[in-house]
Amino acid sequence: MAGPVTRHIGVQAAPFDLAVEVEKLTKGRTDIGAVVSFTGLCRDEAGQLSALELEHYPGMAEDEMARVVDEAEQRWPLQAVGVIHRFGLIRPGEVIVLVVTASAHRVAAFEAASFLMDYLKTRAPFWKKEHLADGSSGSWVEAKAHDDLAAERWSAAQAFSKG
Amino acid sequence: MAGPVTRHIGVQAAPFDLAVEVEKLTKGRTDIGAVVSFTGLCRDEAGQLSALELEHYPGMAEDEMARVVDEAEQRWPLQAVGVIHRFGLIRPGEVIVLVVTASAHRVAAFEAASFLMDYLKTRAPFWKKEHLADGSSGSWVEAKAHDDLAAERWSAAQAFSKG
Amino acid sequence: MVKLVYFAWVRERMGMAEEMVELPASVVTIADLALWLAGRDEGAALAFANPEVVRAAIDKHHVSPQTPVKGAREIAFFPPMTGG
Amino acid sequence: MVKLVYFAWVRERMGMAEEMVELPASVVTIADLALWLAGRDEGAALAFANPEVVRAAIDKHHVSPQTPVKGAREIAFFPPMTGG
Repeated sequence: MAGPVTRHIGVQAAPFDLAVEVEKLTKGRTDIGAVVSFTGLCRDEAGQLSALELEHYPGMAEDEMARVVDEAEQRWPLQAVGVIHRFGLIRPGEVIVLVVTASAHRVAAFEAASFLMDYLKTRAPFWKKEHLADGSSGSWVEAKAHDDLAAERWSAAQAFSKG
Repeated sequence: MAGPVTRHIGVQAAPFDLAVEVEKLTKGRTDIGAVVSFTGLCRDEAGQLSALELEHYPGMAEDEMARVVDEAEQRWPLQAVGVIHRFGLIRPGEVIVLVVTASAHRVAAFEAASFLMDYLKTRAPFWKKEHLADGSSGSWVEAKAHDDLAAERWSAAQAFSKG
Repeated sequence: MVKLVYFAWVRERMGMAEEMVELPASVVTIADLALWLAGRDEGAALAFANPEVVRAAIDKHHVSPQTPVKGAREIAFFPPMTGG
Repeated sequence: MVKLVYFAWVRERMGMAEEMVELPASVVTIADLALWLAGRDEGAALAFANPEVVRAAIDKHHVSPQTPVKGAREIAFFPPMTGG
């Protein structure tokens, strides 16, 4: 690999721009072959949802995201990694989270991006509360068992590869 | 799913802009939860490469890309799909190929994007010739066995799921 | 004194975002602390009604219920995370 | 008459991008056609030196060597693809 991995980790209320974030990580480089991005957006749940309110644990959110990125860098030959997670009130159609991975080869970029999202979902201290279109404050979004399973498959993969 | 899948397939000499292409597929929608993009770029191979020349089979390239997208749409609940492949002379750091997938959920978006890239590599009629930094015309890039294997795992997955 | 911080519905049920407490000697682990907090009032009892659901962090690192609290400066309790 | 088109190193070795040919009755499949072309000249012999490496398409659909050529309007020969 040519030098250290470029990384950007952000926890912010403001929206982000996909193109700007990808540019930050890849501009001027000629050794990157593959860039994968994942953007998570707020859905309106067939019109029922007016917004999501994202609460986070300041300090731990950044730390935990850095630890997840560390782990991805250890597992895959990455050249650049960006992770941004928003907090505050987010409307349907707006972005919530962004993961960008860059590598010489596509499989590393795809796997690392998928891993980062699975781990962010289960380890980064963020919580979603629903605000409903009828003006009422809905409930806290419940964690999904399939998200835990998605994260666990990476542990199984590691155990297997070490086996 | 809310109506037909938005799709954009392009075979072009001109570069493309990631943000513009994602915007085309997702603008004004509030039912999309996940967007995955894959961008393939020309690497300089540690300074040895001055450009890649991409030859394609006009007509068949578009048709085959459409068939690959059809297959992805049958396998995953996608809301939007974009695939653009460039031809002609492409310099290190420039984009070659773009895949964008949008879905309500992240796993479908990730898997479909990965599938599309594996299939484009082995089925879309494009060929890369190297132009070397020393001014000589290098050789045609050889197909990689691991690309065939990457594409074949999706057939195995299908056979398995059909039981 | 240790700082306790609460998030999401744990915060709502506790009725506060944070507090400073002096832990009794009987509280050795995170599980002990959750049990002790649950005994304080109705809101806390509700927050820890299913203690196995509530997650914890010590000094901004995830920990298990069996982790000792000794030496902690900040202990957080929160529901399973739903970001991403 | 059928149109034959060549790409990448198959095109370079054939010395042309396309041609119109009248196929003899002995040419039934894609494999027969490759063998027939290989016998024409040195460049073609080189292009089809390892016939199992050369891929083919009939009317812009991938086909196997065993596919009959009857009814084809356009037959393409090319190396394994390296796009993406």
